[in-house]
Amino acid sequence: RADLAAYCVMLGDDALVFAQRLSEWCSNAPELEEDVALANIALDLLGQARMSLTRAGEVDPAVRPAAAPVHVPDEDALAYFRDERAFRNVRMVEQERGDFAETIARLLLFSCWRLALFERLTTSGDPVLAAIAAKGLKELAYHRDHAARWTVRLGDGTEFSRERMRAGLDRVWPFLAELFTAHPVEARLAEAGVAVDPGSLRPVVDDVLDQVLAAAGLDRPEVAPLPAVAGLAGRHGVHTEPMGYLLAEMQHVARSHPQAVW
Amino acid sequence: RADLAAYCVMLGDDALVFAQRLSEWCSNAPELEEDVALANIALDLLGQARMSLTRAGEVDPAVRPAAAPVHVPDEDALAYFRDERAFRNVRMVEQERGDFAETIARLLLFSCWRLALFERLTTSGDPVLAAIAAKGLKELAYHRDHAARWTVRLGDGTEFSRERMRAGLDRVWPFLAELFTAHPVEARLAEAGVAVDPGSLRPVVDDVLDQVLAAAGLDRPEVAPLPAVAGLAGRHGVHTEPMGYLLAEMQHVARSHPQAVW
Amino acid sequence: EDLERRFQRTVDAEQRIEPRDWMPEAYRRTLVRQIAQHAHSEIIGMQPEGNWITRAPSLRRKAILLAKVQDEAGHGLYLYAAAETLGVDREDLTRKLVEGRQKYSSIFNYPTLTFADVGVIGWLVDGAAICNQVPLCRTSYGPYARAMIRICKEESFHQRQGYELLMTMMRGTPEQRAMVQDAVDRWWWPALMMFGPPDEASTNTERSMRWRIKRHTNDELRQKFVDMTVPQAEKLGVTLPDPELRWNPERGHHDFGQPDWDEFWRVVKGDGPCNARRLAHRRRAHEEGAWVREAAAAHARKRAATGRPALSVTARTEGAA
Amino acid sequence: EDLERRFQRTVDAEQRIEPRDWMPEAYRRTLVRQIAQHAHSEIIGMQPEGNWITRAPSLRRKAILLAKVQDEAGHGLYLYAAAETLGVDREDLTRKLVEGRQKYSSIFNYPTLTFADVGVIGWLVDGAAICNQVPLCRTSYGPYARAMIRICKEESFHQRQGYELLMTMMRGTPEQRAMVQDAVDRWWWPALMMFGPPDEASTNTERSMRWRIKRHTNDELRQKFVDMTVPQAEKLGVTLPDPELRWNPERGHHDFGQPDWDEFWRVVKGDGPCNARRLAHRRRAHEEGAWVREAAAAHARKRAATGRPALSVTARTEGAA
Repeated sequence: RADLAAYCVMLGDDALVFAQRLSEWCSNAPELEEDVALANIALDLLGQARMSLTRAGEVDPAVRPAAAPVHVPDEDALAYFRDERAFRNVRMVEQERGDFAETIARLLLFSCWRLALFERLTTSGDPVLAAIAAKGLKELAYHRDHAARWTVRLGDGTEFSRERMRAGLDRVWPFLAELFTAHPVEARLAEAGVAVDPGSLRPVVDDVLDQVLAAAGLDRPEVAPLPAVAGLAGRHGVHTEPMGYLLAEMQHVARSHPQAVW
Repeated sequence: RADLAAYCVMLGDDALVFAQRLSEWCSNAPELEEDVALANIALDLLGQARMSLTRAGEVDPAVRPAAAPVHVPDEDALAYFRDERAFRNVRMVEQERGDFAETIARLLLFSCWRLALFERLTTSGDPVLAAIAAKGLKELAYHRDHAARWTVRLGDGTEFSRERMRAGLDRVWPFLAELFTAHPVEARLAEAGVAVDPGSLRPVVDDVLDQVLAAAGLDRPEVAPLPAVAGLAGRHGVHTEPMGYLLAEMQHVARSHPQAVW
Repeated sequence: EDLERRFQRTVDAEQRIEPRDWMPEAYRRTLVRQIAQHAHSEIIGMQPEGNWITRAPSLRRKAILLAKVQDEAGHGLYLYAAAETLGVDREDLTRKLVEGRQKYSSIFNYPTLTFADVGVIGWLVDGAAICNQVPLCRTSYGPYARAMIRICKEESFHQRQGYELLMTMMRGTPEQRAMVQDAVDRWWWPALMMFGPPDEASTNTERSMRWRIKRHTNDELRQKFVDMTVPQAEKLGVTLPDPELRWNPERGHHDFGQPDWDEFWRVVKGDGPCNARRLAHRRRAHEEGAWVREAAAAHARKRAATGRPALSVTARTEGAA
Repeated sequence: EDLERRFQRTVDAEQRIEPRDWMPEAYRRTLVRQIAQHAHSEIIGMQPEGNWITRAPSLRRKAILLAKVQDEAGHGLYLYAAAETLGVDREDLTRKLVEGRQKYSSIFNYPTLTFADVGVIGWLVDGAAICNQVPLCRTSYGPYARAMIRICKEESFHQRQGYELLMTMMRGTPEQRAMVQDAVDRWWWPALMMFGPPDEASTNTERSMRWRIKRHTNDELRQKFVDMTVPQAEKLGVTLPDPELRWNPERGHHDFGQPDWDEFWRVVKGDGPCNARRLAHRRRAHEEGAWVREAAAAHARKRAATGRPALSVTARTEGAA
């Protein structure tokens, strides 16, 4: 049960942290339609995060951080009262938002991967996880489609946009390998038919990415994966430096008024 | 005594918040000498802030925010456990750092004003305030000199730098009028010979600014002062939107571990 | 002349003017100005509330706030579309906005200082907007009226959510209650200003009413808002910061004080606490997005020229692995 | 030939080589590389600690940290000045750094994840640096040796402050103690790597020792660091994450495990967790500052041409009002 709770936290943190970054676009997007679309995607992910974190708390109350006041629901206890080292998201989602092309590149990689993951999770041995995954499929298909279309538009738009798109892919690609690296918890739960071994998703994701890049007339970036720190990365709570600033902003009000109700 | 404490908080917050913004330059300055210089200035202001906030706590223990754990010294209780609405700094110092020219413009206006203020405060009826002011004189003279020299270099450097310097002054100038607007606490304490009526500093500051601008070959910007909100501005704790983000970053670790000792 | 009479007859009969109908040039211009200003207000209005999305103190509130700000972008889209039926285009209106040549509601030139501001904006600002907008659902110009119907429905939802946030906060800590009262103190007068200057200073009211663009005077709407808000404030447990506010049994309405109209005019003229910030933000977003819009247009042209279909990635994913 | 012998005699006699003295080209090149790398390390080293200045949880710690990072900029300045006595210039060295053509210490390619990292960097990283640097105070090249004397003095001050921060944190909450242990776990092995590869893999050691640039082998220095650090860790109450670490009474030294040398070489070659981030940061700062440096140079030329004195604002201020 501790494993399942930890796994729910991983899935929840990926969505929560990426939703936080995407919501930074609100009122900053290149056109109003895109303000709406990015907010929508952020909302979908936020919803997925809330369900996963709530599930984590249900499965194993010990995941609640000691610092969280008792009246705070599990999802908020986990989101607002954990320190950076206890967050389990992959490092890709915590990076500064960058320009629009970089955001699209990140969304493309992330949603291809998460969609492939959720397709497999619909048959998870944990019925709640399976339900969360089933509900997320349509959302993630839309995210992937949105990112893919923009990748093509920017890749096959102007000279300038092509350059930006290429640079955006270059910046995001080093974080791809981590998505396919199994944490021991994932490995154990995959064995038990509850989680998915992320390594097994690589061919599917690669195939979709190749299709999109081909349509956009872009090459697969040749950049090295971002190394872990002595083998430890996001899933172990070893993050990159932008993460701390993200959490400071996200948690400040909640931490400043721990007894408050919102 | 409540007035004196409030006044010390005002002086302390001006220095604290500006030091926080200036320290953002660390490792980002245009040359190493400037990394050293801006860090030095930030350190001077941080020192002034610590003395003023400590003095505030001495004079009237009621200024300590209720949220601060008892073991935290007054200076940290005030810096880390107050909400935005309780900060009393002028709005000039909380603005995003902007480019180098904008920072120099802000430093020029702020240090001209604060130096003029501290010169008068050396004869304050509060001996501690007078001592803080006396100690600060040399520091502030250096800050002003540094800013003035850069204003001249940028104003009389390249066409590009001249434009940036002009734009920087335009962005900072709207915040100048607030420096000369007396809060009731300042007015009462000035009456009592403890504080300075900031309105009386205007001619001195104007004179110095005119000298510097003349040497830089720049005109005084013609921009309207930034209005208060129904008469309330920084000295009343009515700030601008960048302030909340500054505090989130500054206070997050301290607020996350209220019982910790550092 | 004849056209003009027929137009006025249609309007008087409470029928809608549609885009293909003849309309007086001044009617068209008034509508363009009003709808554009309304659309701009939705877009600029994203900023003060958007300021709290990343810092919202619970995930539920974060989702509500993000959805609300997203709705505002959506409202902007409906309204720009309505304006476009009058022969202007969005790009042009946006340019006029970022160059400061068209206005938006002055309320958004005040800063949001605490999370309570999010609730108070929902309660008071959306509340005032609804008072202004409900009659617009029956305004004489069809596309505008239809846009307003959708918008009003969502706005009252937002208003309820704002009020509910404040209710929750008032049941919280003393600090939270103080936060709510402080936000009410700062937003009350600007909310009253949202109905525009007093009737005797309002120049266009009469003609707009004849054209059924407007149906109530500024002061009528302001009175309605005050009467509606006072009991809500009581239920909430906050004090509205107006010493002159009291029930007048003879009038059957509340008497209340006047906002600072000098401040109102200053803010309208561009001299408010956040005018410069709001416009600079919008301008920056617009300029930073230019290359993206150009790329999308260039790609659309290429696709049209070659007859290529849009990308569809359905392929092996579902079946694979 | 003769020159070379005289040079070696000077060095052997423990006398200093000065900039105007003859020196072998390889000696000059080795020194330039080493001093530049050292200078770059100070400058890049500002980033991992600078990362915590705005978030330091007490004003005292904020001041200490800001002063420390400032000192690092100062060290960079001394060292670039020492390198310049060898006929290179700072601008050129900086270009080589931002283009990735010269190295800096690999330790700075690890992220700082909590405030405890600030303390551990002071204790372990500055501690290791001092072991490396103390012998350099007697290095054969005069300007380098003199720079190192100043630097070492400040570094040991920093090390004491780092250790003191950790001591304070260990007296704090359980979370703080866990934070310290976690930071030690992450920094221990990278700190051991700071002494460079094992002696058998170190190519230049022998010649550098003959020239008295270096005075101890990497492994000697590493041993010294371990022996010095173990009792400090005990006093602090943390565990060093090396199961092989134990006192060997026969050798009179601690035995200890080997760091992951594959990781070491990967990070040296640019493939560490923060290499890209650190270089991008430095490059951005350098590029964003270009217009300022140009302006300063342009102004200096103008002033030189017209003979104008520098600005002095002393005038009416003091006397006035």
